[in-house]
Amino acid sequence: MADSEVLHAEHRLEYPYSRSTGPVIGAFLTALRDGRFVGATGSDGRVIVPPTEYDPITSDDVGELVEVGPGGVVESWAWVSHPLRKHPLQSPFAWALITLDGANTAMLHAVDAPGPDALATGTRVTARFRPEAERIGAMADVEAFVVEGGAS
Amino acid sequence: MAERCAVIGVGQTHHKAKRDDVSIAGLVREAAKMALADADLTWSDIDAVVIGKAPDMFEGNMMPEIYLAPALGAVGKPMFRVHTAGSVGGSTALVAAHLVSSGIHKRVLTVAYEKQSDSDAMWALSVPQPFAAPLLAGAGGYFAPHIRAYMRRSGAPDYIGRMVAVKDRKNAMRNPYAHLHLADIDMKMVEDSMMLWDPLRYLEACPSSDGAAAMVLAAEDAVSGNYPPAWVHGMAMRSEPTMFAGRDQINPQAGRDCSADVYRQAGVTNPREQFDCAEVYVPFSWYEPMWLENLGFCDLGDGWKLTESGATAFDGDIPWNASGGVLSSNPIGASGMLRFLEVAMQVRGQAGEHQVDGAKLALGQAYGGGSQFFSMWVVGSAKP
Amino acid sequence: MSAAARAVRPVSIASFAQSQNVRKDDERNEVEGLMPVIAEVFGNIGITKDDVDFICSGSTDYLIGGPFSFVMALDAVGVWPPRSESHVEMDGAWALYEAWVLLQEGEIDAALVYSFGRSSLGDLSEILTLQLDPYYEAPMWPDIVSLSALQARALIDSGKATEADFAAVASRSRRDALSNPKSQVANDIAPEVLLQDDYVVAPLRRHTLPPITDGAAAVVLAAGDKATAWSDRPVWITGFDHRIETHSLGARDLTTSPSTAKAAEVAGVAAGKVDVAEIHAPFAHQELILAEALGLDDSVAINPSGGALAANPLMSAGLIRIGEAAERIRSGAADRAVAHATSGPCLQQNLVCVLEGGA
Amino acid sequence: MADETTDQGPVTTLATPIRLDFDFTPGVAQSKFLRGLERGEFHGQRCSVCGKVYVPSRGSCPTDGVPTTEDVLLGNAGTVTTYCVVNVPFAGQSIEIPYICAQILLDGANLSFMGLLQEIPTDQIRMGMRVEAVWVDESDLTPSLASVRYFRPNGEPDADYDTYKEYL
Repeated sequence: MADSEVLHAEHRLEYPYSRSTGPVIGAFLTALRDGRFVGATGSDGRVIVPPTEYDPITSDDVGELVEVGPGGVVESWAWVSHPLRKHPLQSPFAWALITLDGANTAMLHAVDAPGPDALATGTRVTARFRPEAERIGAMADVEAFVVEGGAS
Repeated sequence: MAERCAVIGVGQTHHKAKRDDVSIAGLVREAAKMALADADLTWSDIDAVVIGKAPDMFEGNMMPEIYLAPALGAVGKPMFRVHTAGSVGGSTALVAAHLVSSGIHKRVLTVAYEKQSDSDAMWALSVPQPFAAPLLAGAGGYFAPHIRAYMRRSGAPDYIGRMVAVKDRKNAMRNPYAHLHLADIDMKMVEDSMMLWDPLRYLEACPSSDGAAAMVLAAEDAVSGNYPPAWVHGMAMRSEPTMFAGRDQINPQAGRDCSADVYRQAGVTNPREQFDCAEVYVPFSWYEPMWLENLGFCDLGDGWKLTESGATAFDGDIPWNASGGVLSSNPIGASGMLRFLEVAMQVRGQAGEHQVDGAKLALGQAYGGGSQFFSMWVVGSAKP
Repeated sequence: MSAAARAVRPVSIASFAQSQNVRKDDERNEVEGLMPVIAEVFGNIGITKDDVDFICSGSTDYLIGGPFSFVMALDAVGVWPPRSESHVEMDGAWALYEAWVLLQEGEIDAALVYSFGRSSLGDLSEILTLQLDPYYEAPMWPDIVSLSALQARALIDSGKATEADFAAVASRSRRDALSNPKSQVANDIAPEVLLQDDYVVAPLRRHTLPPITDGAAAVVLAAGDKATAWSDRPVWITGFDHRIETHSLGARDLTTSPSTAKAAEVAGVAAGKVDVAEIHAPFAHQELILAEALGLDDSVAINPSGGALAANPLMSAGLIRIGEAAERIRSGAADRAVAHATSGPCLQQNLVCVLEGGA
Repeated sequence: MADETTDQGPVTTLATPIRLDFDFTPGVAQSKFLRGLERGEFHGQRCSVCGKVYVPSRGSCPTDGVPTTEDVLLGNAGTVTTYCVVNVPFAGQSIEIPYICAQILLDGANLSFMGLLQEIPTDQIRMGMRVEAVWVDESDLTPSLASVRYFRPNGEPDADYDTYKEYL
């Protein structure tokens, strides 16, 4: 059989997953919807952001939730000059690990900056929330982080 | 050369159609923390973690050991993920047990789960792919023709399936963790339930559940916990091809071989006599008589007679699925481990209201796919 | 550690086979791709499927976009009469670990391990995000290249490495791949030239990324009499361990690999001179992190096969490292080798296998 | 923690739609089968070791693990080995319930496959019934099982149980 006889077709794997959050993730997402951040206290007193039900190292249950952010420090960053179709921003941006003020772990999010020269490890950034009416209780409620005192 | 291995802790969630009160991590931690508490251990006492579940598409979370490592106390430890279709809960326990019996680890935590309400089981089990046959029959439609073939081959009367459906749901009334608690279940209620895939009625099929199961397995010198250990006397897995000419789907060779292997290891020559109870993967009622024959609890063609006689009922001489079984709770990836876990509970004497009096030796069985994957273990209260 | 004190049963990598690594295997399904590899791994040592007591495979459903892809793949072996068989939704290196564990008990003497996957069917930059936290990370679709770039930036910031170091790794790997007939990307380009590449995601330039690869691999493990009967120079596994780290990138030091270091310690890497190391480092900078964690010095030949930068068939690339390391020993080029496999974003999970040549 | 700013109640669920696109190929052997359907023919493949005929073949003999290479053109008729009557609606279903799903063993094949059975009341179907494929119009033939509209009784006497009991 000629090679061209082999069939091909597009296959789309698609499902609208709906996840129950449980109390801790739910509290964080609720806070996001309210335009603020919370973290959870880990077994050694470190504040984990975003919070999980468990300490990311010891796996013990986390303690009380505490308010953190909205400003923070870039721990590492990567400049995306050609965003992919599902990325949160469609113009050039940075992925960054950001330690929010009051937190001891960094969280992943996008930074909207004019260019790679505007960012460095250690740069202070702050969250730019979507308008209240558009917030649904998801990471996307933070449109992006921006450089503190920056032009954007 | 193999070291002795024992179950020293068990835990399971309350199984429900939708556990909308927890995240995926919250669900598995509920079972794992209960197993640790039962073993009187903490996360740091565990050497390695083995998880199992059915297709990742149920939750849309690829290779979930990556996300779940910190949720299950695995940071800095070996973590492993098993996937062998519906038998996975059983084979996950076996992989964990081999880590102990090989002498590599002292205490291993094993967890199986499914949070299928994040998506939809029917969708995730049969994601339509190009060029595949059009979706003709749905999930039960795969098994219903084999049930019909069993009825023809054995001459079983049609009410046998209904008897199993009633028996297992009555048993579930004794199990606080079971998904289905149908207080009024009786033959008429099953007969009146909707005919889904003739000859299979709604109440003769398993539910779709969220849930998790966990066990702590330990070497002989690491035994701890609130109950006596359940010693592993034998373990085996067998697979055969999914479709081949002359395949016997009613009495698969892989199931026969698997039980022969596990019986040899455990010194079992007469399963009905020697076992005090069994937990066997029966997702559709008719699989009880089929597996009674496949597992050698009776002669070929006589499985339905054993069911009809009441031998497999809670007060029978060889209770099957005293927990209520898969017909009462079916968190797919965990369903096999629940069978293995429930027999451990029985021989440890911790099964509460569904405790089979004086259970000392028991068989746990799981199967998957189109009855081509099998895993089994035998546990006992005495050291092997 | 109990593992260090335990007497390890010698198990040999008796045979290894891999498919030609290609950008896209456009014609064959998983079974058709696997069959020649299985036939070769048995044929190398003149045995059949009836000579192995256990079968274990590694793969993931998400590469093909449908559940139970391993079920169909089993038809490439022909498990009749029924066999003791298992599957991990992990790289084949972990399937090999499961088989090795069973062989430790002494009940069985031989096992077939295989893995397969066509990385070309879907978009890996989307697929692999599904490995991430499903609540906080996956919904933002951060791709694997971007996450690896965060790690590379942290490494540069720490002062441990430069972009030139990344280019040197890439240049050497693909030059070495010229002598590997199974490799996908092989060329001889100086690091200075590579540094003129554009950034894909800064600070990662094109050459620091692995190729997208379709491929499959298989190994036969043997113990006892079979190990010596099937090989004039058995390649013994003398140490084996794997470890995982926490998932949260923001709770890890991305410039180190403590899980690799721990696995190397348990496997006993430092107990002797290492001649060759086959390291599963999909991104160039990751080789530097791993070499340090494994405690390898400049005398070690790293990735003579070209490594994952020359061919990165997902779910097989780790198993291939073990096979390639074993082949160096079997050929006499090395006496003691380290093989490594990784899984998860930014080297979250790592496996280390120590191999030694025997009489 | 206190939540004074919203009357929406706490967030308890998160929608995370997932869509992935793939370039799918069924492989060499299945393509031959599907191309056959496009011509209104059933093509199987024979294993050179055990001689069994698989339709469709996925490229290997499942019991021997070797490529199936010999093409076998099969006829239109076969036997119902077993069946069920589908009474349940489910997502993706395109046929009005109740209807019959039958395992059909084509003459000359050694493996049955599931097919839709029509032109017979659901209470008259029998194990062993002889059936034939009804194809879509020639202009509608595609490389897919959708080219087979359904199977229907072909009027031949039922097959003896012994002739198909090996295939249950």
